Order: sequence, then structure tokens, then C-alpha cells
Amino acid sequence: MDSALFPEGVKRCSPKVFLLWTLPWLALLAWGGLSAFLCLWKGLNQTNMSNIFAFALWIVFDLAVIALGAGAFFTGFLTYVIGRKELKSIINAAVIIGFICYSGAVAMLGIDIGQPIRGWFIFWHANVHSMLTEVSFCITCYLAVLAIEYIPIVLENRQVQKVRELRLFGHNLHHVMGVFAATGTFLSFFHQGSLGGMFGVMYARPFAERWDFYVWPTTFFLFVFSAIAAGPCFTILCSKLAEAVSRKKLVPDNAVQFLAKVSGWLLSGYIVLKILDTLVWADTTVPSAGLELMDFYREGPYGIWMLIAEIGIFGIIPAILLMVPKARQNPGLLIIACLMNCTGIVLNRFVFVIATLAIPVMPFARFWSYLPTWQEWGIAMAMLGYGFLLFSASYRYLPVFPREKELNPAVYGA
Amino acid sequence: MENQSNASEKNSKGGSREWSELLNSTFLPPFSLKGWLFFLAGLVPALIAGWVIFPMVLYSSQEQPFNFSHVIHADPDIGIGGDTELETCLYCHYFRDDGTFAGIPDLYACTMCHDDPEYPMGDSEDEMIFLEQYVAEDKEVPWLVYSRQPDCVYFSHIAHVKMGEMDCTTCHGDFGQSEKPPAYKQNRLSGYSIDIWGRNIAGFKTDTWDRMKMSDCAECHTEMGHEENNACFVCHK
Amino acid sequence: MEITRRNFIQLLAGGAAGIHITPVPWKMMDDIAIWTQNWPWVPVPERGRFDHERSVCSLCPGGCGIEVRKVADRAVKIEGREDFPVNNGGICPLGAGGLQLLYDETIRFTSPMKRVGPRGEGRFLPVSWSEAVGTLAERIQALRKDNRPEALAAVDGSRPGTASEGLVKRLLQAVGSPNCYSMPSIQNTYQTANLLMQGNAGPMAYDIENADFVLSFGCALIEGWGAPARVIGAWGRWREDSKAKGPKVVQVESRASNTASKSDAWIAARPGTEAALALGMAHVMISENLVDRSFLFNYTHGYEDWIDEEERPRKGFKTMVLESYSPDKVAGITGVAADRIIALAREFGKAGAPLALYGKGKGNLNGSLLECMAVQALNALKGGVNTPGGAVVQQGLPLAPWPDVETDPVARQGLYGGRLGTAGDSRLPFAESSIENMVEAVMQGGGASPVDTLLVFGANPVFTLPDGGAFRKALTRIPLIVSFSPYRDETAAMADLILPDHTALEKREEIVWPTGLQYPFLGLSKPVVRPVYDTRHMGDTVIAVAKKVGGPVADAFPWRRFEDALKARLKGLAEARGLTSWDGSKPVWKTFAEGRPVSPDYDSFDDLWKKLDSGGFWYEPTHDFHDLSTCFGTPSGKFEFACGRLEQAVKEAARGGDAKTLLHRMGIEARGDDAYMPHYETVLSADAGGDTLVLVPYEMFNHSTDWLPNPPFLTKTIFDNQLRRDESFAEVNPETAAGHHLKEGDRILIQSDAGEVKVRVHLFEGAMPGHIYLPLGFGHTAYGVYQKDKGVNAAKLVAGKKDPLTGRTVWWATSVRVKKT
Amino acid sequence: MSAKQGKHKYGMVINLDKCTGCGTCTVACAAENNLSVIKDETDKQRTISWMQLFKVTNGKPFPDTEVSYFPRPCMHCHYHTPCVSVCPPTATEIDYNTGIVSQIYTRCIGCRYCQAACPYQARYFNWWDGHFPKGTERYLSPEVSVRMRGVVEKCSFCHHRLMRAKTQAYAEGRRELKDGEYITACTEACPAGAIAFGDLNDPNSEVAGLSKHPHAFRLLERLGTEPKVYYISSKDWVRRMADNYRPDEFQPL
Repeated sequence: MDSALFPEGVKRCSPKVFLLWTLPWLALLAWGGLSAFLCLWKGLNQTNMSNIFAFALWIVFDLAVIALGAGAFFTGFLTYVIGRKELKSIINAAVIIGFICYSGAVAMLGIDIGQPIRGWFIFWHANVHSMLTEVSFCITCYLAVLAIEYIPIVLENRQVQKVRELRLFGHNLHHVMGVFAATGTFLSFFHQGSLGGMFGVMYARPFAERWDFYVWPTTFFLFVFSAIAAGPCFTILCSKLAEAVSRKKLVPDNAVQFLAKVSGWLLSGYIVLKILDTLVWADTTVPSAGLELMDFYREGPYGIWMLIAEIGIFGIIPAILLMVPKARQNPGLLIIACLMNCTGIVLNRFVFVIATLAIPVMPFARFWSYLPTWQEWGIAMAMLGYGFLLFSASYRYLPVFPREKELNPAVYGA
Repeated sequence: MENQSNASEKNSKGGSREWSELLNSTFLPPFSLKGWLFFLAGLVPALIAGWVIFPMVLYSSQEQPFNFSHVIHADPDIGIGGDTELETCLYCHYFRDDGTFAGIPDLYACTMCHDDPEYPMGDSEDEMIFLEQYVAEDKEVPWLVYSRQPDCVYFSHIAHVKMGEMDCTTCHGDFGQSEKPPAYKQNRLSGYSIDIWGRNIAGFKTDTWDRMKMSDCAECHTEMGHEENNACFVCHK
Repeated sequence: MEITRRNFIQLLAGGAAGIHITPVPWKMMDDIAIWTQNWPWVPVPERGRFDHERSVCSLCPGGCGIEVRKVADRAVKIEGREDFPVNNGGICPLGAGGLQLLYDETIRFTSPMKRVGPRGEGRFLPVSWSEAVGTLAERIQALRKDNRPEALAAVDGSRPGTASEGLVKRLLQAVGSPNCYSMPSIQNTYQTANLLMQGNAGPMAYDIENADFVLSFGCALIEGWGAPARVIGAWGRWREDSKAKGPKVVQVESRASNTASKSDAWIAARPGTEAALALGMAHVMISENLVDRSFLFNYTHGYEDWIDEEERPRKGFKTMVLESYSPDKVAGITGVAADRIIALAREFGKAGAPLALYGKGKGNLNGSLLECMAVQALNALKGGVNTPGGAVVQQGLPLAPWPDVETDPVARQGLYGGRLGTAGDSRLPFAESSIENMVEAVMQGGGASPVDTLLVFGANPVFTLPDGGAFRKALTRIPLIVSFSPYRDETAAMADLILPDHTALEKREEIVWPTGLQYPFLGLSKPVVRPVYDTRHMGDTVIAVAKKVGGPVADAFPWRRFEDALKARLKGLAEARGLTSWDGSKPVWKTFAEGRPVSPDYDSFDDLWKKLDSGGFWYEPTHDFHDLSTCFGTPSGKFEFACGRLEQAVKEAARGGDAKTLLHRMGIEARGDDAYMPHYETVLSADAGGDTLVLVPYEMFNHSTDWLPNPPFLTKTIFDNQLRRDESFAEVNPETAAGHHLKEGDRILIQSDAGEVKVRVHLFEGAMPGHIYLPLGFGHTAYGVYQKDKGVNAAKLVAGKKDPLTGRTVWWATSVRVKKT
Repeated sequence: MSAKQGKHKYGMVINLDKCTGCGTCTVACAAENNLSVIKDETDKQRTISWMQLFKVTNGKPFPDTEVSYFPRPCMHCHYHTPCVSVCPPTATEIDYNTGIVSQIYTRCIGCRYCQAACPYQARYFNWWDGHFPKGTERYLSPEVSVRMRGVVEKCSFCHHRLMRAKTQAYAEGRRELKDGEYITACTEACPAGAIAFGDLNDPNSEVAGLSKHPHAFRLLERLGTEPKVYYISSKDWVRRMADNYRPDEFQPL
């Protein structure tokens, strides 16, 4: 009955099935909605955040999704700026995923701050020295860019196409997409970096502090690097998931393989730098603060395993898997590699947020542990539900995967 | 497949042409007269709403409990006399020993002169209201304070009036000459008096006392060569 | 004409363009920015004229001068007074947080009340003052009519020697009841010790500032003992700089308290063995001849062996100590190494002006008489009695007595025969009153309670009495309970009638001789704010009740108001040679040591009253140290190691019979002459040791532990290993904990014979092994959200022996069992 | 580069030998600055206590155990103030003419970045609406504005007391303050006189002298934040507690 909205000549499951599919995600959204209401109405006492854990689950989530969402700008960069035609078949998916990640992140931030109605003071009374200001500016702008990149996809809906102005509008946006891709790349570079900078500049927190390279701490570049290394993998994972769920092939292998290869090389590059950075930090910053490396890794659950897991297991291994053609051409290994890559980056963000705050700096300050409340989880999970919903809906009603038909002769006939 | 893509190719090329035509005819001159009319039909009401209706809606207006004439009180023959205008003001709006500013005098200060509810000093009915409803009842007058700053603001009168040798009028205008206190206009959104929040709706400022916002304080500090007093805590608490 | 989509767009474009060239968007943006900063429900403090009121803090017996900062008649801050001799600018946490006790309506009674609903639940309805006073007066009249005036009893927390205390005593005397019970405090212990050894009823007066060696037996010197701001002020001066030499301070205590830690040395003796330690030191000093022989020879009795009037040879203190308190033996008792004892004794003995202080924590609760005497004996050995830097012999404030009460036959009969329990009788000759015994009497037998009406003044015994909850049980058997408390405390919750008193800042109150102060001092607080609620000065209420009762009872109160009664007493000061001001140039303890007489700075009582009212204090900055031959009021006229009064009392009580059994009933196991001298009696019941631990409750300075509610601000200073959310923490030595398989944070059940509580474990190296430490003052079941249900009340666990001679509870050592839950 | 030099540089010296850990400073501060109270004040992660008391022990076994205290106000870091540079809406600032780090509640958006950046845990977030039990709003002082939920607050060196002192001085026709005319509430209240407060730039001020005491030190000095709060302790184990040291880096006096 909603088939009139489907893209030209593709098959989609029945409304009933689709509705069933959305139910769990709607449930997550409801949970998140309730949590959000409580946090906004009663205040942040609904969470387990504290003066010690000023940043917590939500910030970890924000950093993670923003890093993973980097697939959008980077794929856009490769497609429009570098001009890799094969990526046209995945760029739409990348853009939507990016849009989901960023819009979700911004929504979460809106709840995370104590004075949501004053949030815009960041722009109204901006302090240009604050990395967070830079982050806010770039993220908001980039979210706008993503929206602009998303609109033409929406406008490609069969019914919308019937309206002349909109159709024309959509077409013309396509033509200038290159510009937006470039803008997006520029903005993303900075906010991804500034997100890293946020922690690198906390020079009174030896665990996070990093030495400056020009005006930016090394974390600035490491965050950019890690984001573009993990983003594409996340895009791959999502499209693979879509393929699994829809039981159709949606993205040609050459596109996936190309992204995987790029990820692999970038990741390996990142890991090398990360190791260097860690060594320099352990050799300069840490001793100058009167500490030894292991002092950071003896509090509660935050042991040295974090470093090993982040760099070794979830860094080097996926890098190799993705660089070796044989490995990444094996579907199973490819998925595993992408998963590990993403895990590594999420772990990295987790360490920078939680471990940084958990490890006391004053010798007589004591260690605290933190567990999120159901409200905190609610908001985080809503992010997930929102993602699934928007992506499913887009897939159902918009030509997200332009080559769906030709890739599935079995379904659509040759 | 082939022709499909071709089609879309052509379509989009043609599309771009049509598109530009569409844009031009909608937004770029020469407009058709009809176009103009519609444009104005949108423009004019907007202007009226913005310049005429908006200010009326934005501010509420309240009268003081009863009339108070600065002119009479500041008349040396009838009321208070001082060698300078400042002295005259300070007679009622005085500094306490600890340097803090008394602001609008409390009932006690007024009863220095208006000591007996039975015997008015003048013959205005406002004085009778004052004597009967407040002096006799020993109740403070709920004056509406035109220049009350938000609670987060700290202002030291003595720093400006005594050390800075500023005139009252610089910020308060010529209240001292008023026969009747003007209506108290309160901004419905911010909740503050129009006298500190900007008399001119467009934010233009002709006299120094038109507005007492943070930017105005800072501006004056800077002009007077006191940038150091623009630090947050100088005026915030 | 047909409107195209295009025309519509043009219309919108016009509108959009138009609105942007009006102030709307820009002005709105600006106003909204401010709107977001306004939070209507955040209180905006009213502005107004700033003001100061000088007064005296009456929240504790410390007698600190306070300056209350006011804005438009609201008190907004309490600060210490620079022009005040006792605290000289300093203040304590409770004092600084005092305003929360004044303004918090949720913890106060806002008018007289009548109980509705079951006792303890704390539901009340307001009644008029006349009704409230009438109800009580009629009850008293009724009691007198059936010739049982003694069925009226009172528990009075007013401080010893104040007019308030006097009025309560007077009321009961006039009505005809001897059953007036004061709340236990270290003052009782001091006064009894003074009576027995020095023969005067004066307070204990320690000239700490002029001592060069301060040995404190359990005083929480920097945690609220005595006049807190005075002692801490001195402490601060002593630590001024490593160069400036203060006295060496040694703390005897079983736990690494702040005082113990900040002292120059810490001697960890088992709780309750302090007397033994003192006597062990005496042994060393005597055997090494580190004593003041001339003082001992001229001004003491019973040091050497002596011959009594019946020509019988008697054992002296010296012999007793040398026989029974060798360092090794004492080491066994106290757990302090023998060489440590010897070294300490030598230091004390060789010091120029050593001073041994006796106390128990803050002094809100009773101490141990024998310990106090043993410690005072140390001072005597060094001649440190009535000397600069020693324990000064003082006679109390020169207050004028009130006219005697004319009692009628009913009253006389009640006063003679009606004494409840055994306080003051043969068994406890020196316990002027003992709540413990009242409780015993009330609980005895199944019949009606001998107490019909109980008045409670300025006290919260249900919570503060370390009696394992016995008092609360007793209350359930008393028909009418009347509370004068301004606060909704646990005892008030049990009351049937509330006649709320003012709180500290609303009332006149004397501070009669701050605990331990060396010079005569009287502080007089004044109302700094108009009473916030419909309350009345407890003194005024007492007078009103008496008037209402009428007859001789009314006649006993020849005053209109409390203030008249107060003035009648203070007239005495007008005759004395004191001062009512202090210029701050020279600390009083200096002029005091110089002993130069001063000329009063007032010429008449009215003048004195005026100055008292404005300044808030009167004091005598001088003292005659040379009247050693006359200052002792003992039978022998000397400082008595062998207490004549004690022996006398025992003889009379025994009525020629066997003293042994009587002494046993008094709690004294020592035999022969030792019994009448300062000696050591074991405090722990036999079952101690084994896998049981010894529970030691401790008081905190930064938390109200007596009848006052705790101001929430103070809880900001409580550490979360003392209290976390609603759970108390017990301090246990890691080694002991290991023995009981306890880890940090474990939840345990502490069981004593009196009861059991659930707490969590905090491992603290500073806790004595084999002991377990619980903070007092938590576990309220009354007051507001900030006090109620926070932690457990250690007092509810206290069970065991009574202190010899005084019959007071031994609250510092209870053997308990610990179970992990 | 070193910190800007302003006219005054107000600072504090806390003598830990004198400090008895009584907590009067904390309470006086709370009373002076209209601090709100939460139901569980022992929830040390969320309570607000501008002047917070930290307890330390020397870790020795019984009976050689010793405890000591660190009363910890805001350090008002003078160089590269960690919290100031990170605040997005410029709600906190250091005024080099007083050296005082301000916090403007109506500007703060509650992002808590400053809390993350401060190693002294000196910044506190209002997790709840300020709660004042019936009647207690009467003790609130008009000199300090009451904070709303969702903003960060911290020790202001009782800045309003500086204004009070200035106003008094102006009334007496003076522009300059004498040493001791402007002191914080904690300084004034401390019964042991352990806290000194004044202008570190004025060579004759008490604090200037004390800050050069051989036993004087600052918290986490090695991070280079240049705190304006000094401590004095004659005890090595206490001084060692103030900063991180690698094995045998610490030099006992």
C-alpha cells in the first residue's frame, strides 16, 4: 500500500513485516524519550554522572559515533574530490549514516549540558580558545552540510520527483555536491581534530595531555586519523548489515574492497603514529608530572589491558587484515576486521573520556568508579533505535543503493 | 539500462536550464507587477508587525502605587535643598556608613519629614494615600524600581558617584525633574525594566541613560580608560 | 486572478525580507538570551541595610563571642568576635552553621503543641500558650492535692550554674519533688573530683596557656573539648612557627584522633585505663623523686602514710602507688610499654609547669570520677595545683543567691521521702542526681510509674543518653511528658505537650564559666533577631507555670520574667572586681598569670547590666595564687590524696557495719585505704576479650552530638568513610579486621547486650587493635530530611558497668560481637 | 611565557601544622556563599563544598598512625588557568588585576568541560535545583547570587568581600585597601588562625612573607598551573602528599 513511495521498480517487504521490524527500534526510542524527559525535567541528577565523572557514557557515545560517522565525509571526499566513481554506489549510504551519527550526537549533547536552553551561548558568547567551541561550530555546520547532502536523496523519492521545482532543486544540488563534500571534509577535519584536542589540551590531566604540534596537541591529528580509518569500515559494516537484512546485494565489491583497503592503510598509519605518540608521552609528559606509565593503569578496572587492547588487538590486527588483499577479500575476515577496527576506535574514545576522569591527579584524591543509570543507557540506546529506523526508512523509500537492481539479477531479472 | 542513464543525463542537463529560469523569474528583476504586489503584500504587514505591534506586545506597563513629585521634594523652598544637585539627590538617596547605597528611601527615611499621618505637609491626595495607607499602617511602599538590575549584577554607586564623580543623570536621566514618575515598563520576556533594557526598540541609543546593559557599562568603562573594570567579577556576583 | 505557486513564494519572500528589517529577530534574540538566565524558583535574597549584632554563642558551653551579620533584620551569617577574650575572632563549625538551627522550620516547633497520634510518631496540633501552660499547672496542682508532688520529675539539660537550671530546680523544690535530674556532662565529674580532693564546688580551671607541658588524658583538645575556640586558638599560637616554642602536648587516647595526630606525642592507652597510666607515672615520679616535696609536705593530706584520729596507721598515696602501680604492671593494664611510661613520667616530672588535663572527648557526656582524681593527683605531685600553668582552684562565680524557697508541708514531705532511685543516697553519696536510677525506678515492678509528669528542658535524652535505649522505654510508662525543646527531637516526639523554648539566637542565656577556663567568666547572650516563631523563653514559661500553680509555688518566684530572675543573680557580679570589656591588646591568660588586681570598669549594677547587654561578657582577669593554706575546703583543709569526705560518707552509709559490701555496691573493688584514694578500677566486664571487640563511641567536632540538631552545612565536612548516604562506618584496625575476615566497606552487624546495629567497616590503622570505633551523633529518628535516618546511634549499643561512686554509665568501653552480613 | 602581571594578586596560605581539621572553614564558606545542601551531603561525588576538606594519613601502623588535613579551596591558578581556556561560552575568566578566577552562573551552560580540566576537583556542578528547606531562604545573603540547577560553581575567594572592603574604603575616601581589610570567610572563621589571605604582589603583606616560608608548597606544583593557594607543613609526609613524585624524587627537608 505504501509501494507507491518505493524507488523505481524495486521490491520491498510488506508493510506488516516492515512495521514488525521497526517495533524494537521504536521501543528503544520510547525508552530514550522517557529518559530524555526525566533528564530535562528533573535535571542531570537522573544520571550517575558526578563532579568526578563530568563526562560519561554520553560523551563516550558522542565521540564514538562521530568517529564512526566520519565515513560520510571521507567517502564523500573520495567520491567527489578525488573522484572515485565506484564509490557513488555507497556514497548515499555513507551520507545517511553520517547524518544519523551527527544528528544523534548533537541531540545527545543537547541533553548532556546542564542548561540546554542556553546551549546556543557557545555561539553567542564564543570563547575561541576552547576546543569545545571549535567542535560545536564545526559539528553544527557539518550537520547542516550533511542535511544538504541528504536532501537530494530524499528528493529522489518517486512521489517527490513529481513536483517540478523540487525535482529540479534536487538535481541541481547534485551538481554542487562536490563543493559540499569539500566543505564537509574541511569541517570534519577540524571537529574530529578538536574532539581529540579537547583532551590533549587538558594539560593538568597528565593522562590526557599531549605535546603540541603547532597550535594543536597530537591528539588533534590522531583523532582525525583514527576517525577516517574507522569511518569507512563502519560504512561497510552498515551496508553489509543492510545486505544481510534485505537478503540482497546492495554494494558492488569493488567499492567495498576499495574502502576496506583505504581503511587498512590509514589504520596502519594511525597505529604507527599512536604508538610513537604513546612512547613520547610516556617518556616526557608522564615523568614531568612525577608519574610513571604504570601509575595510570593500576586504578580499578582501568589496567594496562586498555593500551594493549586498543593498539595491539584492535589496532594492529585489523590493520593487517585490511591491508592483505587475500584477507579482506574473504567476506568473514572482512567483517571481523571492520568490527575490530571500529571497536579499537571506540575503545580509544572510551579511554580518553572515562579513564582520564577516573584517574585522580591529586595524590590524596581517591579513585571513583562509575556505572550509568538506565536513563543514561536509554538516551544512548535511543541513538541506536533512531539509526536503525532512519536507515531502514531511507532504504525502503529512497534509492539509497542506486545499483540495487543490477546487482540482484536473481530478484529483478537481468 | 543504457537509455535510462542517458535519459537521466539529459533530464538533469535540461533540468538545470529550467531550474535557472525558475529561479530568475521568481527572485530576479524585472518582476512582473503582480510579482511586486505579492512581494509588498508580504513586506508591508511584516514591517507594521515588527515596528508597531511588537513593541506594544513586548512591554507591560504599570503605574507606581501613588504619584511622587521629585520637583516638589527637590525644591529648596518646600522640600530639600542642597548646595549641588548631587547633594540634593543624596539627601534621600544616601550612602550608608559602610558605603552601600540606600537606593529608594524606605518608609523610615520618608517619615523623617512625613512623621505624622494626621498632619500632611502638602495638600496633594497622593500624600494622603501615602500617609494613610503606608505611614499609618507602617507599611513599606512597594515602589517599582526603574533601574533594578538582575540579581546576578553587582553595582557600586559609591565607586561611580563618589570616586568616579559621575552625575546621577548619566545613568538615571532627569528623574530629578519629574513631576510624575513615568509608567514602569517591564519586558515580558527578560522581565527587566525598559530603563535598563533599552528604551529604543531598535537598540539605538541617543542619551547615556537610555540603557543600562552590560555592553553600556563596558563601553563607558573603556571610554573612561578603565578596561580593567570589564572583568566579569567586577559587575557580577 | 489566479495565484500561482510562484506568487506564494513571492509573498513569503516579502514577509521574510520585511521581518528582518524590523527589530523583531534581533531584539527577541537578545531578550531570550536573558530569559534563559531567569529561573523563577531560584530564591533571590532580599537586599537591604547591612547590620551587625554582637552577642555570645550559647550552643555549647564554650562561650564564644559572635557577631551576627544582618540584612534588613534577617540574620545571614554568624562570625567570631575579635573583641572577645575567649575566642578572639575564631568560631567553630556548629557556631558558623547556627543559622540553619534558627530558620529551618522543618526541625522546629512553631508554637505550643499537643500530641495527636501515637508517641514517637511526632504528630502534633498547635494549642494556645495559655492552654498549654494551664494544662501543666493543673496537673501539678492535682499532684500536690493527692500529696504526691514527688511524682513530678524533670530532666534538665541546662548548663550547671545557669539561671535556667536554677529556675527548674526551684520549681521542683517549691512543688515538692527532689526528682530533678541534670543531663550527664564532664562538669559533674570535675565538680565531684574537686569536692573530694580540694573540698570546693568550683569548676575545673586549667591554666593551659601558661603550661609548658600539656598531658591530656582523653580531652578532645582540638575537637571540641572545653571552650573549643579558646583551646584551638592556643593550639594555633603554639604551632605559629617551629621557632616559637609552645608547650609540648601529649595526648592519651586509644585512637589516632585529630588531637592525637596533631599532638607532639600520642600515648595509646586502652580506653578506661587512663587512671592506671596516671598512677604508673606517679610511681616513676615518686621513686625518682620528681615530685614537689614542699607542696606535698605543706598542702596535701594522705601522701605519706599517716595516723588517723583513732591512732590507727593509714596507708598513704605514695605507698599505695609504689606497691600496686609499677610501670610493668601498668603496662600490662594499659597496653603502653613500660619504658614509654617511664619516659613520659620523667618528661612530666622534669617539666617546669606541667599540666595534666582530664576529659572524655568533647565533654558532652560524663567522665570517670576515679580517673579524674588520678589525673588531678599527678598535678598535685608536681605542685601544679593553684599555680600558673596548673590546675587553678576556683570557687565559682560570685553570683547573688536567690531568696530561699518557703516550702509548705506537702512539699516538705515530698522532698524528704520522695527521692526516686538511689542517687545521692548511701549507694551513691556523690551522684547529685542520676537519670540512670530514675529510669531504673520507673521500670521497676509492674505497678504505675512513680513518675507521673516528666518535664524535659534543653535535652534530648532519648537520643543522647548512652544507655542502650533504656530511657526511651521508661518514657512509655510515664503518663505525661512535657517537652520545652524548640526542636522536633526524639524526646519531644515522645512528649504529650510541647512548650517550645526560643533557640540560641532568639534568647537571653548565660554561659557560666566556659568548661576548663582558668579565670572566672560569664557570657550573656541577647536576642539578635526577633523570635521567628511563637515560642517563649523556657525561663518565662517556668515562671508562668509556677504563677498558675499558685500558693507557695507562685510565691517562690518573686519575678515577672526570666530577665528579672537573671538580674537578681547577676547583682552579685556588681560587687566583684571584674571587667566587661577587653581591648585585645593583651590576652587574658597573660594578665591572669601576672595576678595583678584590676579595678572594675563599671560602677553600679545598672552600669554593669548595660555593659553586659552590649558587650556580652564579664570576667576576672586575675587570681590569687598564694592562698594555698586557705583555698582547700576539705576536712583536712589540704589537698587530699586520702579523701576524708569519701571515707566519711562510706562510714555513715555502712552505719558501723561492713564497709566492704557497701564499697562493692558503689562499684569499688579496691580494699582498705586504697578505696578512699585515687586508684584504678577495671571497667570492662569479665566477658571481654576472646573474639569480642571493645566498642568505643567517639564524638566529632564537626557534627552535633548533643541535643541540638546537626546543621546540614556540617555534613559537608563529614567524610564518606564515617557516613555514606544512610550508613554509618565503624573504624577497625586492619589487623583486627583481617582476624574477623572484614574488608573495607563490608556491612557488619554489631551486637551488644543492649542491642545491635548494622554498619559498614572502615579500615583505619589509627584504630586500636581489638577495638571498634563508632561516631556518635548519627542515627537520628527525628528532625528533618538532613538529620533523619542518617547512620546509626552508637549510644544505643552502650551496655556494661557503671562508673564507681557516681553510678554514671561507662560509655567508653562496651564489649561487642561483630558479624558480617 | 609567564603569566600576565596585574595590580594585585590575591592569594592564600594555609598552615597545615595549625589546621585541626575542624571544618569551620568549610561551614563558614557555605554560610557566606549561599551554598545549597543536598539530601545526601556524604555523596562526595555530588555535594558542593567550595572549601573541601581532604583527610590524609601517613599510612603507618598503629600506634604510629597520623592523620592530617588539606582544606582545598579553588587554587585560582595564575598561569594558563586550566578551566578558563576550555570554557566554551566564556563563563569563567581570570582577572589579572586581582588574580581571581571568576565564574558567571548566568553564562554557564553546564557542559562541565572545566570540571574535567581541573585537577584539583575544585569545581562543582549543580546536579539538583538548589534546595532550601522551608524558612531557610531567610539566611541567604544578597551579596552572592543563588545558583540555578545545571551550572558549575566554585570558590570565588569571596570576591564580594573584596567589593565590600572597597566600598568601605571608598566611603572613607580611600582607593587602596590595607592588608587584612579583604579576607575570605574561611580565613576569618578559622579558630586556629591557620589561614592567611592577602595580596601576594604586596611585599609587606602577611601572605607574601608566608608564601616564601621554607615549608611552603603548593598542590601539584609540577603541572605548572601556578596556584595562588600555598600550604605550610613541617611534616615531610604531608608535603609529599601535595604532588606526584617518582621513586626518590622527593627531597625531605
